[in-house]
Amino acid sequence: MVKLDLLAILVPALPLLGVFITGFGRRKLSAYAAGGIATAMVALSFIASLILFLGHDGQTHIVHLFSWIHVGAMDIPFAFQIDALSLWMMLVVTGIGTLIHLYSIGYMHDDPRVATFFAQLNLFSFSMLLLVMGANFLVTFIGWEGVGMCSYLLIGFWYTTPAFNYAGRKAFVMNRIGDVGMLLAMALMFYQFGTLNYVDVMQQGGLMASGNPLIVTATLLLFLGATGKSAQLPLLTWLPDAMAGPTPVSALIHAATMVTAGVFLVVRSSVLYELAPYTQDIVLWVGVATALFGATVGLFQNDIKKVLAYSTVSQLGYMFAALGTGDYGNGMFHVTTHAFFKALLFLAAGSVIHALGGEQDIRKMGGLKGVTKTTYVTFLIATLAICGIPPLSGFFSKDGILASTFAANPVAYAVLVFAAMLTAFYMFRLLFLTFFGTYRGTAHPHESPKVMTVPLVVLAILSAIGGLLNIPHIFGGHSWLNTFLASAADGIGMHPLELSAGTEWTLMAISTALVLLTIWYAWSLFCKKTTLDGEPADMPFLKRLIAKRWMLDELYAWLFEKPFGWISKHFFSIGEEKIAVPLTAGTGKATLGFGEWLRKVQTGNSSFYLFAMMVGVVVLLILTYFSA
Amino acid sequence: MEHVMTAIRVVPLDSYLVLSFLLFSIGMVGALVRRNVIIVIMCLELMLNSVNLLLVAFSAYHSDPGAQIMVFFIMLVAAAEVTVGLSILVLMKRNTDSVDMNILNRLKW
Amino acid sequence: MLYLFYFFAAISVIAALVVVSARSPINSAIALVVCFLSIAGHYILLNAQFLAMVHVIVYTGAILILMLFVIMLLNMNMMIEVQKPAITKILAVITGGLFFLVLLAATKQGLSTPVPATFDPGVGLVKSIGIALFRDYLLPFELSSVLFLSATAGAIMLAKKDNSPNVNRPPSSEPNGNAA
Amino acid sequence: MEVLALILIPFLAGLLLLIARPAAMARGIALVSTLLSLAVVFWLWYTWTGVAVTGISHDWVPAWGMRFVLGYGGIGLLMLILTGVLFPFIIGTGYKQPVGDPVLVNALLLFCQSALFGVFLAQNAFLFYIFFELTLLPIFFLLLKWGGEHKRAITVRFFLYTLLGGLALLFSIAYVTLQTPLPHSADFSVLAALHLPMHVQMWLFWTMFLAFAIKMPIFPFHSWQPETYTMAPTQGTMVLSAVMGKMGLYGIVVFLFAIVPEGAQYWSSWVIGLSLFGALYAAVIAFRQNDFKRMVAYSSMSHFGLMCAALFTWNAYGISGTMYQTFAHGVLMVCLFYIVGAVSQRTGSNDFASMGGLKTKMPRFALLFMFVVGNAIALPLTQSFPGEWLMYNGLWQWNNWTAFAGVLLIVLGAIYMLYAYQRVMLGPDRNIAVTDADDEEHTFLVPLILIFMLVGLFPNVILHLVDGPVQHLLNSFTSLP
Repeated sequence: MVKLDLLAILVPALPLLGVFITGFGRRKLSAYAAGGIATAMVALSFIASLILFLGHDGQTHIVHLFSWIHVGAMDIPFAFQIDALSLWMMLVVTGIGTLIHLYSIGYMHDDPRVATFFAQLNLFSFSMLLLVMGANFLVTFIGWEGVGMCSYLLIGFWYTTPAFNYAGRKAFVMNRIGDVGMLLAMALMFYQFGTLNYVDVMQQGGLMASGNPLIVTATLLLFLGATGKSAQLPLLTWLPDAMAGPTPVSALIHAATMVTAGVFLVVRSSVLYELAPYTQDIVLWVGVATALFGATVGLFQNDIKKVLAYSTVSQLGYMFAALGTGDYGNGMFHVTTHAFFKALLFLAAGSVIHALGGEQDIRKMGGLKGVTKTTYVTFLIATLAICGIPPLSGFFSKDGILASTFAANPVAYAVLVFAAMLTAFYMFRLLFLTFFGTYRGTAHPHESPKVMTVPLVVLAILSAIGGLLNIPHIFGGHSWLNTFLASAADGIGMHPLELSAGTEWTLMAISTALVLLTIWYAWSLFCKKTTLDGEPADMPFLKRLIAKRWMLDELYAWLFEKPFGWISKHFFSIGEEKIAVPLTAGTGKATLGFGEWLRKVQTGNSSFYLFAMMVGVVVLLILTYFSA
Repeated sequence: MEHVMTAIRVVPLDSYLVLSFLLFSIGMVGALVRRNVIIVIMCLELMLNSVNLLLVAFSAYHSDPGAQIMVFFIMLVAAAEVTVGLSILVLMKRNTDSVDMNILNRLKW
Repeated sequence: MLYLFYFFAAISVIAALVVVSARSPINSAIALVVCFLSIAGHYILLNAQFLAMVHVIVYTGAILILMLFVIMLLNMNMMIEVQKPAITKILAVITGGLFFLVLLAATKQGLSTPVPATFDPGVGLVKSIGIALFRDYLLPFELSSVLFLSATAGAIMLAKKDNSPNVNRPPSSEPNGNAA
Repeated sequence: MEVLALILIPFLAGLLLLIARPAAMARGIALVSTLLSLAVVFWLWYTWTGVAVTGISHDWVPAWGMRFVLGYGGIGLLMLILTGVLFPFIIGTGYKQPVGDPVLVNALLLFCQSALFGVFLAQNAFLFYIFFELTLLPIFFLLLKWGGEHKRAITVRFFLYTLLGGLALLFSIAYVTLQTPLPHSADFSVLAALHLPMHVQMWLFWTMFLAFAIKMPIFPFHSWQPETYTMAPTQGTMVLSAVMGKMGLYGIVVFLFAIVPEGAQYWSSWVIGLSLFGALYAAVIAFRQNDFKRMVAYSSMSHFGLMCAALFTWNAYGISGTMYQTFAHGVLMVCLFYIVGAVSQRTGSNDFASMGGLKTKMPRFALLFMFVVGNAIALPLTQSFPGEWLMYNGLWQWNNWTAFAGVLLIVLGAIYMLYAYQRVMLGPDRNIAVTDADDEEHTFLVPLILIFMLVGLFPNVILHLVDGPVQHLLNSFTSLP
């Protein structure tokens, strides 16, 4: 047990140590030293996680550090929970994290504030590990807020550009709106259960009746938190803007790890969600709608990172749809494969951007497959994976989700398949416009250094073979990941829904055929003759609407920002300047006025004084002798 | 001596109370209504005397010389007060050519 | 005996009223003399012989004479006193009457206070006052002489013609006149 | 004896300053004095056993129940710690951001500290009142002499306004003292045993609450606060917001909850409504301010609104959370106002328009500021988070919707604080001639940051002080008929 405790503490402590080293030494460390230390810390953390993982005995271990908040009946420990779910997330976070740290050494080495960057990246890893390892909601919340803060810092890393700062603020504030739900959910659960430890909450919650309004409220509020962090409708507009940050940040935070925190949270509380069918429906439909939303908006974006951002939104929608159907195993599976291929896509995009000296507009790329070979190949693998081409990893996870959605709700299934076609369309549009055709830019492209391409290759391999983790029965596999995770989440919903083998084969055939069809269409449109989009203003109405993100930003501006500004202005101009300040000033004026009035009594006329005194004596005597 | 005793006690103490209250009130009304400073001073003397009278009456009825000593001191103080008061009056008349009480309200500055 | 009391009482009240209401300060002063003399009569009725003598000497003999001197010195009879408005007078009288009534009412319980049975009629005689004064109250008595001295000095200081330049200035011309 | 020392050390040090007038050593002497007080406070903390301590008890004006009783319970000790910890920093602010004559400023600050210790030590209502008003005097002169624009009008206004509340408090104290059995006593212990009839409690609540509401301030009574904070010299603002505002919260716990518990409970929905509305109102307004200091002033008011609301929820989490938060908020306010002072000292104005893009020139300062912003928006593992979490729990247990309104504050707080950070630090370098944080500023801010990070990690050091008294308070209330 001592070994497990020590390792469990080391896992988050190592990145924290990295924060201190790179943070305090940010003036003295060279770019490579800082990057090397930061990467080493996360790598060590990965090794520790791996040891924990290999030694895992299927039990849930609580590593209790100290009592954090203790008031009255509330005793919230600072504790870690080591079970299959957290172990799996630790592996994903530290594993992908190590690769992205490594990649960042190459990507960021010219930046003057590279050590600060690595400190913040390490701080993110620390927060993310706290998030997944927490043994109660509140410790998770530490990480939850911590990753939000790191996200804010890293989005606005190049702080001299006001738009980036705005994007960072937007991300943080929208996350905070989700946190409102999270905080309220925690307050509710504490009120109901008297504890926030996952084990106890799940045990007590599991005893309650299905559909209990309390559980429904709690799960809905938790889900609000999840929508904020995982960029689901309606709190998703921050994620595309978050692409302002350096590309490794987008890969690590806004694709592979942080945005999946919402999924993690729902899986963590799966016992409660199982008891709230109403919430599950909402989760399903929010997921489906987000998947469709992201996929449609991705169609007409011209910024390479924006396309990937909307793709992330869309893929997160898939994950939530899976959770909505109760298929937590495939949800987590998709988290994993998505982490592989989306991190790869971002890193490859970063490599392209690096190669082109900062250019992000796909209309000014093209023909890069000859120059940046490694990047091209890895990008191609990732694209095939995300489109669900068998036997790459995306195929297994996405197909699992589609199958369980079909079992739960065929309409949702149809929408998701449509979204998968759109995904294939915009991903291949991206691929073709970037790597095929002729070069349309001005800079001189060059392949990235080894330190950047090695992570690409590793991730490409993972994207390709990641499906092996969870091979379903019909291919003769044993759904290893599902089985593994089931030990953590009490087994509920971890097994895929039972469809007949025939139906499954049919579904796979349908989706694969449709995706291939779409790829052919994209090829004919972008590879054969290179169709470029203009500015949104020149587009037909529906296309313009989609390209402008269904006007969601404008809607929010009209719905929230404007009224907020209006209230703020009028609270100040009326509440403060017209009411409150005159009130204080009035106190002063009233005192002065009263004094002015009272000083008339001081006439200086002694007869009057005598008179007043006499009246006083009379009154006093009357009071004394006639009251008793 | 017995004669003196009954003689003193023929008049009830209440009568002295009423008398001195009456004198006091008259003095006070005078101090209120008159504007001539010297008359006001006279009224003050009148009020002092009404109190003196009461003190002496109580002293006689209670056979306590203390009250009479107090009257004695009151007279001393009254004499001193009148001396100073009248010299102020003279000064006032000399400076303002008036003995009107209301002139004195300038003192409030 | 009782009649004598009422007689003196009537004289003192009437004289007091004259003091208050007389037009001329001289008349007021004369009425005050009468009033004080009648009060001296009360003192004799109460067998306070020492006080009666002192009263006549101090008040009638010294204070009132001093006042008359001042009245004549300042030629006050020639001055026409500005009258207060009638409403002030009425108010003053009403308040005074009320004051009187309230005093009476307030002492209602005091009126029935029993008079102690033991009685020493000689308390007001020169001998007993003298003993009390020079044994129990010696210090205040001596101090009062200091008071007198200072009062005399003060009166002289105030009344003597001062030639310093800021004395003849009208008090109203400078709000902070005493600051010099 | 230690309790008397707490009041006397700063007082005598202040006198020493006034008499000896050592212009060069004034700050040093003041700092040593505050550190000495801090040592005494730590000694009290170290020897704290969880039992209320009465240090001194003397008759003073027995007829009026005035007695000279000094002592402290857990909550009082927390306030002493707050005062003790913050004053060295407040004095230390003068090193880098001096205002006027160091002798006089430091003497006034020390007198203020003395009176504040008195407030938190007094165990007699009249004594409390006297110290309560005494704290005003040094601040009054500090503001009047070294304030900013319109200092006379604003200071007098502030003084009158707070005095008005104080008068209502005095009246209430006199009234309740007369209700005690003979011989009258205004000791808290005696007053707390008083069971006033409900109709009396109903109005008495407001006459008492008025004083505390103005002091904090709570929504309709707040209007003195923004302009006073903005106008006051940095040290004055720190004293006002970090410590003096806490007298209001402390007073509510010690007075209102002990003397008029049913009245407080009867009106709690009103107070919570007002406070929460005020908190949201101030947060919304803070967003719009163009003056950095005024923005922080409104943020302080917003925090006070939440604290007051949580206090009236009448459960362990709300009250403990508020008490904990008094400390957190004090540390935060000292940090924030120090930063405001340091930045505006460099740019020559409090106005956001004169700032922007400073991070390029002062990266170290920006990092320190970021830490403070993190605390201000209540990130977990900073000091503010456990307090806010407890307060939200208190509000939730009282009513779900108030909790919702309260939790909105974390969104609004993030909006205005990050916006302010952006307007000060971020954006393109505007070539404003500023220097980075020097060693003095580091010595000032780093310990404070360490304090709030450590307390955020181990909030129990503070919470265990208030836990017992709060439970006692709640028990005594539930045992009422």
